[in-house]
Amino acid sequence: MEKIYLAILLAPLFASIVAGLFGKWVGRAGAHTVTILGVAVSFALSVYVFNHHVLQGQPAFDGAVYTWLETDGLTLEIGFLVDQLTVLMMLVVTFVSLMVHVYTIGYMHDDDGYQRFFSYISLFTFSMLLLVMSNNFLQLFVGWELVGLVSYLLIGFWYKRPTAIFANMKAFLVNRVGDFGFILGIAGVYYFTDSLRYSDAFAAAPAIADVYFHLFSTNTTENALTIICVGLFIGAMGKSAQVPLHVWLPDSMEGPTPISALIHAATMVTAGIFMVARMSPMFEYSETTLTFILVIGATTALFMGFLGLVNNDIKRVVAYSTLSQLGYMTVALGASAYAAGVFHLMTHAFFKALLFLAAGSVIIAMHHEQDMRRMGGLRKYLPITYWTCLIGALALIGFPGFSGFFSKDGLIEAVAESTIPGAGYALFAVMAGVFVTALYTFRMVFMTFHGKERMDEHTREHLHESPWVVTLPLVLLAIPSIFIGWFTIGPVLFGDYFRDVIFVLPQHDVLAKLGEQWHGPAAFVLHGVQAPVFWLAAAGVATAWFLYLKRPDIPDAIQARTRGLNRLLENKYYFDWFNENYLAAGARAFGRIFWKGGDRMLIDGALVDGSARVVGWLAGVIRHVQSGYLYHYAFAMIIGLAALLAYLLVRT
Amino acid sequence: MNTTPVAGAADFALVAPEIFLLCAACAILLIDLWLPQRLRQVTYLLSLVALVVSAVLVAGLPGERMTAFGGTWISDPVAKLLKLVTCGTVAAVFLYSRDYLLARGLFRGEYFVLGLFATLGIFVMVSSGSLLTMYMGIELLALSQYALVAFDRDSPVAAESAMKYFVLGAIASGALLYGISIIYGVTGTFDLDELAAGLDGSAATNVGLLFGLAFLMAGIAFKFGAVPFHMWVPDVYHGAPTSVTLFLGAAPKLAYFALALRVLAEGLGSAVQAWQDMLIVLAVLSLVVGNLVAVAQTNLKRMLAYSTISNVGFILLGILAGTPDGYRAALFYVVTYVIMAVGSFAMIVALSRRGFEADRIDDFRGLAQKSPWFAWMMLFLMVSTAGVPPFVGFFAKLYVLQAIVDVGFVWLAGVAVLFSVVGAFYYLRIVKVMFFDEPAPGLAVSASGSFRFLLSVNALAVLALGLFSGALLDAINRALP
Amino acid sequence: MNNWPLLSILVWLPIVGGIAVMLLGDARAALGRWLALGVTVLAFVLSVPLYTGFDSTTAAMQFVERLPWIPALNSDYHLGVDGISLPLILLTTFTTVLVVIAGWSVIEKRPSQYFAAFLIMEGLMVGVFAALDALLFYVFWEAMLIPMFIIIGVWGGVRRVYATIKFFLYTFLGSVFMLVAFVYMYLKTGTYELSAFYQLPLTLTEQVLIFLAFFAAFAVKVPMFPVHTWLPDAHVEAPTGGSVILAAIMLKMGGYGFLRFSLPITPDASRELDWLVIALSLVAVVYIGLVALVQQDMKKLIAYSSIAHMGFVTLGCFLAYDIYANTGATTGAVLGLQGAMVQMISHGLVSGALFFCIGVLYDRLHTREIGAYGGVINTMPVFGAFMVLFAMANAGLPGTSGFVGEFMVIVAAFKANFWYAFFAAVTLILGAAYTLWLVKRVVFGEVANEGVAALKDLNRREFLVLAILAVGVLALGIWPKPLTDVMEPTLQQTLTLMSASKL
Amino acid sequence: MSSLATIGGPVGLPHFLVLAGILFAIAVAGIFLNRKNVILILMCIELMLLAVNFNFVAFSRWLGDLDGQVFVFFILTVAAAESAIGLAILVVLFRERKSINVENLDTMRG
Repeated sequence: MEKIYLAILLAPLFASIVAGLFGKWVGRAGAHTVTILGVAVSFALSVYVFNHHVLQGQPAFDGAVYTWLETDGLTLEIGFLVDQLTVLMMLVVTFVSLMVHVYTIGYMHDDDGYQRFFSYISLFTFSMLLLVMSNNFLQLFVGWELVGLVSYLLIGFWYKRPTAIFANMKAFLVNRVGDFGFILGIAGVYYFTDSLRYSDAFAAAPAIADVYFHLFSTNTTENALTIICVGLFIGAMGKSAQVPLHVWLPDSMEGPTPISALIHAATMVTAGIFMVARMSPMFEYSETTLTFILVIGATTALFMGFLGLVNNDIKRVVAYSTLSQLGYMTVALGASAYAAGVFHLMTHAFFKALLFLAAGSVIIAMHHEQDMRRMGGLRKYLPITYWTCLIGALALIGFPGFSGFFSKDGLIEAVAESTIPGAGYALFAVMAGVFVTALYTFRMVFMTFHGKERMDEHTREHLHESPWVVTLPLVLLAIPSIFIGWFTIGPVLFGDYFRDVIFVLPQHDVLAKLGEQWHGPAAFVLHGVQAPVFWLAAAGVATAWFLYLKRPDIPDAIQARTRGLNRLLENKYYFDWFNENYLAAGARAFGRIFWKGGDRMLIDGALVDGSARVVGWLAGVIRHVQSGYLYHYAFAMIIGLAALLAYLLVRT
Repeated sequence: MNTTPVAGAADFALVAPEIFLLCAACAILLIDLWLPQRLRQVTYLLSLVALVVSAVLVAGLPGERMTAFGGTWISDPVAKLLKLVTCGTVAAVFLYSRDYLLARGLFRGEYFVLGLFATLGIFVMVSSGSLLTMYMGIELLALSQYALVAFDRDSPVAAESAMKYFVLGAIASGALLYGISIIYGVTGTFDLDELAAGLDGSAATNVGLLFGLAFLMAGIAFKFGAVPFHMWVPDVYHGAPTSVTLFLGAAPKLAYFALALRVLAEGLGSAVQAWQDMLIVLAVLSLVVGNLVAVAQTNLKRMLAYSTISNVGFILLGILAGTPDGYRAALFYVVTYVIMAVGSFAMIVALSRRGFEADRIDDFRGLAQKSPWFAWMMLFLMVSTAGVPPFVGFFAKLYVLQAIVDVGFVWLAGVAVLFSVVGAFYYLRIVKVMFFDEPAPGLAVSASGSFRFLLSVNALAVLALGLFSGALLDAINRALP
Repeated sequence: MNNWPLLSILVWLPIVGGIAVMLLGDARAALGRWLALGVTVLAFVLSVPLYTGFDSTTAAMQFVERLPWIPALNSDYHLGVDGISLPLILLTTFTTVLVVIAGWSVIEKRPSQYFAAFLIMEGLMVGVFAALDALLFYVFWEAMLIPMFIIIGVWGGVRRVYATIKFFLYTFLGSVFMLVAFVYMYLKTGTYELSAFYQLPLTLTEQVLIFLAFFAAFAVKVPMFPVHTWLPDAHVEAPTGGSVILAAIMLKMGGYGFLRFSLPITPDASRELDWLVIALSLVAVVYIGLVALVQQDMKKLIAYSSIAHMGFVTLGCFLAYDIYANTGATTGAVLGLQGAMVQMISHGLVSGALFFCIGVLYDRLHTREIGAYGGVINTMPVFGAFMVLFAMANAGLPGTSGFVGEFMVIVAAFKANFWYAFFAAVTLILGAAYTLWLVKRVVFGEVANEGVAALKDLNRREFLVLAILAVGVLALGIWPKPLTDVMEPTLQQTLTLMSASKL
Repeated sequence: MSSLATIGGPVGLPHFLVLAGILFAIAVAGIFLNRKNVILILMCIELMLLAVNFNFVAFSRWLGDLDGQVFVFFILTVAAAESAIGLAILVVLFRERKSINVENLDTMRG
């Protein structure tokens, strides 16, 4: 099996190298053929592995490929842990990636960097697989940063755009803030276990939970496990764009749409969710961290949703929606419903990728126009896009029966059961979020596909459905967006799919409580229709219909009346403003002070050149003693002689 | 005074080199009088021959310590070594000076004859066993030097510096003599061995002796050019013709070392406590003032003069350690310093022309482009003097440091290395000027083949002696066991 | 082959070659270049057997050569390598080849002297790493200053004189105190033999003074805050090759000195004063990181980044005492030491590569101002790719060598104190910030001006140099084990020595 | 060795030493106080040597040791040579400068 895992991992890497380094020789067709083949191989083998581990029930694999480094009794390896969670992630990653590869053929058709793009997304697939298949923290961190690298490269893919190259730097730096916490968490694991293997860390977690540090003073104590887990979670906050480290994700929409779908919706941003789920044996023992996760997640879920309401850029709306949904997943993690989080991760991967690709399709049709105020009535020009997009939207708002419904409803009910501090706030946030989600999602659908055609004449004339390479992935993604929930909710949420993978303390096990009322998906749907969640969503859709189709004048009126609130939302709660004007500017100001004041003035000016000046000055002064006059010279000798005689007096 | 001085053949055997040198110098003086100017080369060659023969005679002296003329004359390995080095140095000086003197119409017999008399003075100092002999040596050397400085009769600066040198030197002689007279009064002898035998541990608190010592010390310090008795050094080095500076800057240092060694270490060894303290002050002042003021110089000869002062500080450090290791270190330092100083001044000679002394630092601008080989040679000399390994100057400093750290003066070692860093600055400035600046309008080195060869050997010796400093160190260990 | 005096050959072959090149003169510069290349390649080839023949199961010195040098002082010509020096020697011979290739046609002024200076440097640097006699070490250590002084001063930029004199005096000042310490220990042991120094019992006061003397020498060389200000100036003014050698190798001598001298010779003083080193290392990471952020000159930026990265070296070296104090065991200490060593090697490759990159740009537009560039990737795509790769390595991206050392040191630092790790990890943010901002302003964006528009992409020679470095950076990042295995026994021994009290 | 106070009757060793000391001091003072004529300096130098000679002779007498007086003869000889050279330099100086003023000897300084 090890060879198969290796093949899954290396096929995209190989393809990426071929397309990247030898792009000139293989040409465009060669580049997309080889990368698609690479990812297809990965996907196919992932299916095989799924079959092997899940359907045939073979035990999980945990082993090393090679020893990366060995020192001080510490063996750092590159290795695989392949179990149910990994397999699930591998399937999602390779499938979505495959879809995106195909879609890219159409989307990037006219771009000069065609081969480069394929190389990047294959490299991304490799990195993501490296991350999810890891059996140790080192490799996790490697994959973690590598996906960040590819994200950086892809956001800045159009390197001539000032906004793009700003956004990619921002993305990388904000992620690095997260990684800062992450590496401290990893270091903490090493502190206690002298190892970076998952298995060692998980085994040691209960013991670590009883250790206390004195970090700030001898009077205060901090739980060691909490510190480690919070550190790790800060990493997740960066990667999964949780408040306040979310600021990079909306800007990352500067990249080409396929990567928004692949990286910034379906896979990379879920790495944080995956990681926390993977580390459930550790997080479980730190209730403080869980509360922290809950609050952060809930805040992200609700408040990022609001931002979707005021944005007019179709991709950014989807991006804020992604932020909000990531918040949902995080909330699930905080409520110890790891399975629910991962489940939502999976369904979200499909329908959010779908939505992004649909948005991309719209953008292609609109000749790279992204402002929804210049769209409208596209339904008749882009039928396939419209229908698939609608499916994605319904899945997103959790319309009963669609995949998003299962995951989101399960998640909300799990939160409702949770007794972890902060769960009340989280429940309120996710419930309110349902309404907001429905509102902005359908605002987008209505503004784009319905209503008046607001585009200019030239654009309208050229409107036509996208080519098959674009629509095929839409259709292929729409299928799981509808159906995947039906098949998977049972085993994943309430079954034993994650039995040996995700660890939950009995007192936290909300899903088990829900599981007691579990009577199959149909009953779940039936129950869902009666629940307030559904009605909140319905209300959201209705409001959207009323505001953006029936009475498009009202939103403007509301905006005019709530100018302060509006400004707050349009400035995205002033996060960027604060970061740029205080954090970044502050760092630069300190840098300048240290440089000019410390290095230049104090060290160089006063000490280094200063001592040189003192030497020069002294030389000048002493030099004057050498006056040229004989009697001065003689006098100096007399003084010297007198001093020698004076010494005599002192001595005797 | 129990010993009745009886001069025998054995005594004269030990002074054979000096007698020869004296006779040779007188003979050359006479011969020179009768030579027409076009045959002046004969004087030059005869002088060289005289030096070579003296060296051979010195080499033939017995290898162990012997005394002659009732103890007033000492022949020991260190004297032998110093005399040999002196011969070599003076010969090199003569070789270096030939072109310079020829170009300026100064190629006269006096230069060589005075040089030989000075050499004789050095020999006498080196072998002195009594204060009287020492005084004779000192004056023979000093008077020759005064005359040498003034020897370019058409140079106003030379006359001025000669006058300063003379007056100050006379004061120093006076002080030295006064000191000798007091010491004589206290101990009743001029003989260094008797002096040493007559003094014991209480010498360091004997007021009369210390009183004399203070005057004596002033005289020695003046000869070395230690601060504050250094004022003559820059002016004389600057004002004298470069070929004379070449002489002054090199061989006499060997004699002054012998002066300090004989009088302080051998004669007044039991008063080490007293003169050690005095020397500490002189050494530190020399290091500080020499290095600092050198930084501000624009004239290379002046700069090298201050550099001499700072190097004297190091020599004094070695002496003040008061241990055999210290004397050996100082001897090593003196010998290597002489080699470096001869080379450095010779570089100025090499660059100079008639009417162009090449003694400003700026005159070396861009030498690396005009004469890369000599720029590298000068670089060797400069960084060696600065004390950068692997050149021999570093090892000289190292041995001195070892000696003073060994007697517990770690702080002195700290001061010494600190000011070595300051010193490195001005040596580097020469390198900077030669290598980094654009060439000055002056010409490239156009010295004769023998000059170039000798200078190259000189500079490469600085490197070779550094790489294999063990050999020189062994020789010195044998000389000063 | 095993009987060859390999180390002596590695020391003297380049020096003799350098002299030969110089004697050939500028008139035969072409021949001199080929000779220089031949010598450096030969030296590199000859250094490979050091690695292949190295027994990585022992901490003992290998390839030892010993001849009497100054018998009166018991100072020997004593060379040998162990796990610490071997990688650094390989780095030296490797980098010098690249420097020669990089300077191939760029240097027009006195080319023979240029190549000669680098060859002589190479021999001296190998000597520094191979010397097992303190005096011999010091000779190599100081002698190296001379060629570097010339290199910066002759082929440097506008303020080269200021920079090179500052460089020389700074390092000279630091070193002379080390000399006094050596002398002191010589007088105690009667020999300059390094192993004798290891066994010399010293009181705490003596150790503290010796430690401080060493510290003056090594901290300047590393360089550590606050004696780092020579480095930006030297780097900015030095020609490309000079910057590369400075960054890649000379800085490493400071770290090497800490490992070879400070820790084993003065273990108790190291324990007493480790707070000082650690504090200064962390200051280097944070303070210098911030300073790097606001630089307008590319070389200055990379120079400051070098200081910040070298902070990890010193941090890693001195973690052991706090680890022991904090956890009661020394697990993690060797990890820190390994991290320091790996960081040194990696920084050698990465910063060298970045200086090459800047050199490539400088050769074309003759400015190092960041503001003079922008959108370079439009006209130089291959170059842009390399630049991004090395920038990422500089920012410590996993998969590149830059990550390995930083990761090890941070992880080990946590064992000593959470806050050490915390401040060290700030580099993740700052390192990325200044590096990527540089990349953004120089490489990406629209073509900024006509100068950039007229740029030509890498020629074959430049490509070769950068490609070799890229392979090195990636190989070390993907599989550092061959490197760490070589060092492991030696660093274990270093830990033993630094843990054994001399009181 | 007789007691310090009594050699040669009422005038003893201390008197000679004090006189020599005074002469020496006068000579030294003369050298650095005199800013006019170089010849005065030469005379002061002679005076200084004279003072030293006093010392030698007095000590020699007091110690009953002839060596001191031998030394004096050497000093006298050297002093003569020294004067000769000093005056020769003076002549050269005067020839170049047309002045023997001490204050004019300041072309080299610093």
